[in-house]
Amino acid sequence: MINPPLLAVDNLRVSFGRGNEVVKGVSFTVEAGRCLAIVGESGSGKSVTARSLVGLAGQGALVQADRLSFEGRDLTALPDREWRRVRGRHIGFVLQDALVSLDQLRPVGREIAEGLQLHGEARSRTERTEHVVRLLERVGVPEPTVKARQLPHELSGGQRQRALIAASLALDPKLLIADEPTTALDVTVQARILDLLAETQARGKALILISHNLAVVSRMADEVIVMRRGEVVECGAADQVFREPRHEYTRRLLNAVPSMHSRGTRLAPASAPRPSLPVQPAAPSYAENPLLQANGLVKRFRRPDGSLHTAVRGVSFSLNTGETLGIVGESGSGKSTVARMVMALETPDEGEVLLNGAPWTALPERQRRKWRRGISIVYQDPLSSFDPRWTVERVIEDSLPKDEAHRRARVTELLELVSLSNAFRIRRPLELSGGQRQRVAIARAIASRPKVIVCDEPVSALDVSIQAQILDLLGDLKHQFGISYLFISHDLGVIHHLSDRVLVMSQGEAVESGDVDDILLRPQCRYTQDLVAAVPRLRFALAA
Amino acid sequence: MSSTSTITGTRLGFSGDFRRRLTYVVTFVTSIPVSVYVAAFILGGFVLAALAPGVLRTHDPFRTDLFSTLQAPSLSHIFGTDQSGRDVFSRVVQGTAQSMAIGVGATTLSMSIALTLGIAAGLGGRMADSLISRFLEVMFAFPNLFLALLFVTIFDATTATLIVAVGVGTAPGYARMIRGQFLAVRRAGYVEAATALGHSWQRIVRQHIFPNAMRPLVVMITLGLGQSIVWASGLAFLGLGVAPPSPEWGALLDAGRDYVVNAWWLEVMPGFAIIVFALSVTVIGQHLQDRLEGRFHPV
Amino acid sequence: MAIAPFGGIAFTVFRGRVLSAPASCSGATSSLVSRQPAVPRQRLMAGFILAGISLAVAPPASADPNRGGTIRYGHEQEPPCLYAGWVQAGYIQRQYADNLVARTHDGRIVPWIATEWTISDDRRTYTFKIKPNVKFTDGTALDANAIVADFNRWLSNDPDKANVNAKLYVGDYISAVTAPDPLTLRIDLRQPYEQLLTVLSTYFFGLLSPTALALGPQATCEKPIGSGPFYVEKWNHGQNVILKRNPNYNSAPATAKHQGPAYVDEIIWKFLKDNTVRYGSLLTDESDAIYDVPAVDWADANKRFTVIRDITGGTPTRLQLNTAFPPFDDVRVRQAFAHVSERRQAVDVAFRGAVPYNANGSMSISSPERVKELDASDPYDLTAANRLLDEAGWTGRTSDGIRTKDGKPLTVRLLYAGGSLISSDGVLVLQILQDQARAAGFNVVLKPIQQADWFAGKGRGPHDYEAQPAYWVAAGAEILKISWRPDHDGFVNANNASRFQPPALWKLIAAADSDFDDKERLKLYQDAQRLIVDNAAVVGLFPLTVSIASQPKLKDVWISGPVSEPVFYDAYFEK
Amino acid sequence: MSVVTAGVASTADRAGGRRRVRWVASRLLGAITVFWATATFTFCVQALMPGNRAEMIINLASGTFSQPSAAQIAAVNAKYGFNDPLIVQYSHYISGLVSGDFGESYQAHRPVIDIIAEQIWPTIQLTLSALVLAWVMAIVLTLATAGRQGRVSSFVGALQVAIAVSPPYWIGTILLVIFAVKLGLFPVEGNNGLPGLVLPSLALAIPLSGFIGRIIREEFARVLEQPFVMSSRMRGMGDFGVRLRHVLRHAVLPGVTLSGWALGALFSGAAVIETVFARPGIGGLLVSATSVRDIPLVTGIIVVSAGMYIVANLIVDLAYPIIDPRLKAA
Repeated sequence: MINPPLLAVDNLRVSFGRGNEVVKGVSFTVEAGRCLAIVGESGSGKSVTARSLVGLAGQGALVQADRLSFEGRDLTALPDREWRRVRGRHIGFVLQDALVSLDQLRPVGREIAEGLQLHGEARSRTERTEHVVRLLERVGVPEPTVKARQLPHELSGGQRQRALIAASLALDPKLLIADEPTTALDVTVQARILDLLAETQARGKALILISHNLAVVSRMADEVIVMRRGEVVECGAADQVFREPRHEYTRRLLNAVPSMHSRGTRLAPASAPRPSLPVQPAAPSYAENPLLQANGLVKRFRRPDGSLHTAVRGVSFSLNTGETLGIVGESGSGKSTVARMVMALETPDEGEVLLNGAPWTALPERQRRKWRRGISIVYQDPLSSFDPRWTVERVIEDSLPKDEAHRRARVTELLELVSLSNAFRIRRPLELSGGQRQRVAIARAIASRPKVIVCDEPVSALDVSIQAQILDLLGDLKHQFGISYLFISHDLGVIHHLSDRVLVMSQGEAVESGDVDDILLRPQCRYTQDLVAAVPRLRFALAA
Repeated sequence: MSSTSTITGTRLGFSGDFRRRLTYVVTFVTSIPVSVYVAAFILGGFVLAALAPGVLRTHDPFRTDLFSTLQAPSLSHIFGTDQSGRDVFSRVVQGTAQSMAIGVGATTLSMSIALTLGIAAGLGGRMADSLISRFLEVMFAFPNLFLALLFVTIFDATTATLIVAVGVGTAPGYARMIRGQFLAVRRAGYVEAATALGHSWQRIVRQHIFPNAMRPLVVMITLGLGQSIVWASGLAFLGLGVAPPSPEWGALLDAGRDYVVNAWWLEVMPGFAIIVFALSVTVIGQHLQDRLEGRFHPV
Repeated sequence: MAIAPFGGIAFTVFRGRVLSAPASCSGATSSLVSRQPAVPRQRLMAGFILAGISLAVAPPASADPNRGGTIRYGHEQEPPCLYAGWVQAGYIQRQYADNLVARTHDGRIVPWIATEWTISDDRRTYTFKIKPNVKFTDGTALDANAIVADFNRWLSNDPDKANVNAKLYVGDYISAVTAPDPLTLRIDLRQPYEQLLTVLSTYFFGLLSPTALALGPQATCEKPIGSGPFYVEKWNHGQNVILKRNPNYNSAPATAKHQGPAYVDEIIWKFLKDNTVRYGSLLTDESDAIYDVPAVDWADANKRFTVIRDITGGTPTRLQLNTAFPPFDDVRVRQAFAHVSERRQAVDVAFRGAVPYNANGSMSISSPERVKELDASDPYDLTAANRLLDEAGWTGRTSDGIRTKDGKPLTVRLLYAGGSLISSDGVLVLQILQDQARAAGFNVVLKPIQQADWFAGKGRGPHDYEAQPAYWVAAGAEILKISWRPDHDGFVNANNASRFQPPALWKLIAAADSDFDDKERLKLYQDAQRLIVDNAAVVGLFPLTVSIASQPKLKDVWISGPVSEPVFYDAYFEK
Repeated sequence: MSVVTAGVASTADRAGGRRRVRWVASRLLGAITVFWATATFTFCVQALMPGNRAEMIINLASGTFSQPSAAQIAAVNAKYGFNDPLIVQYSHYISGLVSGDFGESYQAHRPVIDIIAEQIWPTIQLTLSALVLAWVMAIVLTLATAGRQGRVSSFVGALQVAIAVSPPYWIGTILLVIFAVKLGLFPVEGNNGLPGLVLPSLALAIPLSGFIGRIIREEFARVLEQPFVMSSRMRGMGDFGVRLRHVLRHAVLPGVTLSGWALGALFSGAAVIETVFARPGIGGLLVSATSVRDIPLVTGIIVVSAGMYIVANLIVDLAYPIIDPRLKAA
């Protein structure tokens, strides 16, 4: 060993209170210029592991390790004063969402300068501002002198994340730890940030990347550690782990990633016996008048400062029975507003939506109410869509149409359909996991036997394995009841996996629409091409 | 709190449902902090003093004894005696009924005003909202003191006028809170989801908006009780309280003010009663709020 | 309706020791502070009668008292206007204005601005000689013409000019005030008025510079100009009034202890309404003298400071029983009520010795004409009270012990004015009375009325009360005429709240008023008092007292008649 | 104050400028309506007052009770225009208000505006110093103990709840006795200069600091968990640094909105404290003026205090963007 590894971790254990062990023995080493990725779903302990490397595992955490050294220096029994000298100077840390990871009330420049002040780097104020501007330039922020004086909310998502990275690189630390650095970003912005991190690594920094996104990890990592419930289930060189995963869990994770390849197949192993279902998707029937038709939808909002913002500028599309239309676009493209107009929760300023050929958004609410049973919605965050005081049973029972006969039996049937056991009847939504809540939301949505279900980013907040189960459930329901979906998402993989046709939106306009393979494999318009190019691919084709 | 989970359903073989409810109750009981129990105990004492003063009183609160005036707290007179030999502890106990009547009365009045205004502003249209908000601002600009002085001077000081004076004075604050609560719940996710299900506005208001918006009301009432009593005693302090020889806490404070140098207990004990009452009510209110807000985020 | 003149009597105090009245302080030694001043300086009736029993001769003026220094005086109530009818303004006026004549403690009229005077045989014309070259502090000469100008203003009907109290006293007596020459003043009356000179010595007739008065009520309120030993320099509203020494003061009254300008340079007349703060400022030496020692600190004050006390003449605070309607139309019930509580001890407990007991409800213990043996009238006698009530037919009893007669409970509605007309200690006496009366079966209900409403006469109709505490300040027996004059040709005597007007009583009082033989007049007045007390028309409680406590190093502060005003003219700091 | 977080700030300064003017104009219009409403309400009240005003004025002036002669009553009625029809009196009164003439006090024969002008400064001094003291106490207590487990912080939390409900005059009396009369640390009279201001403002500040403290404490604990605080720790900042530089400013926001309301409540409290400490001030003036039915003075004080309340709220609204710069764009 010519020189000791930059960071060496041997049998790291972290527990909160008696017997609640969150990290059960993790070992790895990190060298300068290399990137180690720690992959796992929520609750796998990957964040706690990262934070214990800088002594911030959390209040009341008990951190033990046989060996925890940085550049040969033992960190296990470091007093807090010493830790403060390490954080920022030797090890930089980047958190997930810059909007909440930067102090909203202080200019971005001062947040970056804070690190300099703490470690006594730049003496005078001018020296500090120069240093900050140089840092912002290095991370690719345009007009750094102007941006330094602005508040976080005045910067774009990408610029904010770059400023956050600049803050962690202020003292040129040898090791940079990034916990989900791009999760909150749009695909195109994510690509640029990943380039920045790769460039930083190329300049000789060691990088530890924490992520639940296998595609991102496969692009960046040299070595990979896969964690599950606090234990390392697999580790090794990135190409080896991705090409021939040794552990069953890793294989299942890789399979669960929806993409064009997984179209028409099941993402998750069928946990419960499913009624016999044709594997092939039923071909959508193109009856002469489509189930749902949107013509020239326009919607304008008045911003708090009085100026007018046009969210949707003339979007038209149609949805036929048994078909899934995917709407994809980045945040701010207006896709959610379209969804709300289709649900008639927002009235369009121009244009209208027809349901079964009849006027829908044009109707007054009183008349429209009795037709609402034909169309329902599934939200991204199901929790806020349930009345906190109600149990699951009451939520579903209340959504049954008035004329439903034997309601109790119908509720049991619906729970079964979304594979939730009877025990869940008396539980409250707050007590359920993210996946279970979404199943209840879906049960409520299908209660009135609707023809159309609008899904507004239903799976983007879920872990990959849970996301896979929900997507399979939606697929099964479509086959069983011939439901048409209007599926809104920013994740191209999900869209490709589930949609028959796709509509690409940008800045409130429909830039391109058509068959899913035509659009996503052979995009014509510039914006779609950039979008498709920016999506990180699993670099190594999965061995059959 | 000894661990009680073992004695629940498992050994006694109750049905699942009952066992579940029993453990739910047991965990519920053990989760309440000790301070809430203490507060509940004290409040119970005050309620007893209000309903049946005879039980707690050691002497006749109105009996003067010219040979034992201004005696320091002792075994025979727990809170000492006042300037005409009356037992201060008995007078505080006797005064509880009147003070609490003022507290409860004022809170009920202010809550009813606040509810009507708050709901009208919260659920009514934009017109109603801006009109009522403007009116509330006028009420806020009025110093509460003036409203109280006004009532008491026109209708001379009785418990009723004090209730009206304090009630009207505190109503605007609660009205604004209720309005905010209704506006927030109106924008909640589950209200929109119910609209999507095709429920009528009346059904949504009945099923979702009212129950969720009214929940923090419980907390407001407990906080209101404490504030009203402090307010009423303030008025008595300015000589606008109820007529002597009433032992209402505010009147006791007013009478004891000049003796504070030589007979501190005349001033300290009634003040102490007011604070302990208001404190116990607030602690219970605070706990209710944590329990309700903590677990359920209405919006 | 004529108001009897004013009066106040001071027990002068030898340095350091209080010649306290017989009332001893009983019960526990620890003291008790009244919420309001022990004696409200509020006069219910405008009439004052000066009665003087001077127990000590004024001490000889010491050799050469040290000049200079500032007296920080803690007064209690701030008047709305420095020149007004209210007695609070009268106290300040005594420092900045002089009067025509002054009145000694024993009731003699002595020279002030008027050096001498003669009264015509038909006693309807008074001629005064005015002290030469006396000037107001604004330079205007104080001669007979200035005095005539003052009188004309006071008696006019213009609300801005009128002196309401002055009009009430002499409005319908004086026919003309003229100045034959600059140093002689003539006053002509429509009919003889024995008390004219006494009235002229009150602060209502303090002489102010006509030129200043002409500036209108606001200027007079803010900065009145008199010729007194001090002049008003500045009024810091809500805080204090600054009075500066008048260097060329040459018109001191005969009652003063020295002549020429005052010793001290300045008085800071502070307004400290709260008892704890006022007495506390004396303790922490932030004040050199304070007004009205709180009852609870009376014993402590007498040990540490020089305390002087002045018991005012006229009638004491007494319960007037409404004889016109049941239950008090029956004399036996009234007498029973008089016996029903230990009033002497109640007063001692409530006031801690600061205020003596006054059994005789018709006459203050400091009035010369009072009947001495009536001081022991109506002692506490529960058995006598019960016997009288049984005789009167009040034999029934309600569940909680209240006597009833043919179904009606024996309820006594006791109406009193909240605010400064009766102090919190006074109200305490009422509460003690209420509790003790219950033992004999009386259900006494205290009904306070706001001070402003009391003045507006609200809630004081003949059917609204059974008992009503009140007092009138006067020099002596002249008050009997005012209190007990019967209603005549439609005019109801509002001062006779007990509606007690047997013809025999008025025969005695009228005869006394017109009888010039002093011995005979005294006998008639005393017979009248006996008649009133025997019929228990009024139940005596406590007289009006004014007390001043000053630091030992501040000498020669005294209380002058007739309104018991504090006088700082002679005061000096012992170096 | 709604906090604006969405969207990139519009660079159209002209729109921003025009909107700020409209915002200030609406506030002023609101203030004027409030002013007018308070004045009208008080006027109607004085018309309702029972009893004959002229008779009351004469009696109160002379400090005695006597039936004044018809001539005297007529003269007073003429002077104050009592026997004009109500509408005339009202229009005269409102036009007077507009021109700053609040009428003349019955008792002191002086323009009400002068009386108030003399005594308003001590009240402003008292309420402002009470507010500042309350804030200092709330911040110091919260900074030291919020967000921490352990007995001290739970004790301080309970203490803040206790003092929030304790009556100010009760605290005032006790402070007076202990620190002024017994220990002599402060002057007994509450009105001579700065030392005289300490105890009265402390008496008002303690309950208010409990109230504000409780609100800041809850917000402080919530903000302590925010990611930007973790980022700062990761840059090497210590616990106290994080609390002072980052968390405090966020925790203070809800308290600031409350300060506008608190000034209104402080005014009522000031009236009682001014009586306890024998301090000059329009609070005590209001109490005494009401007891002697000096209607013009009462009306004047009400309208002025309403004005003070409105100005205070305007200042709080203007101060808010300084603490929370995100609002500047709105």
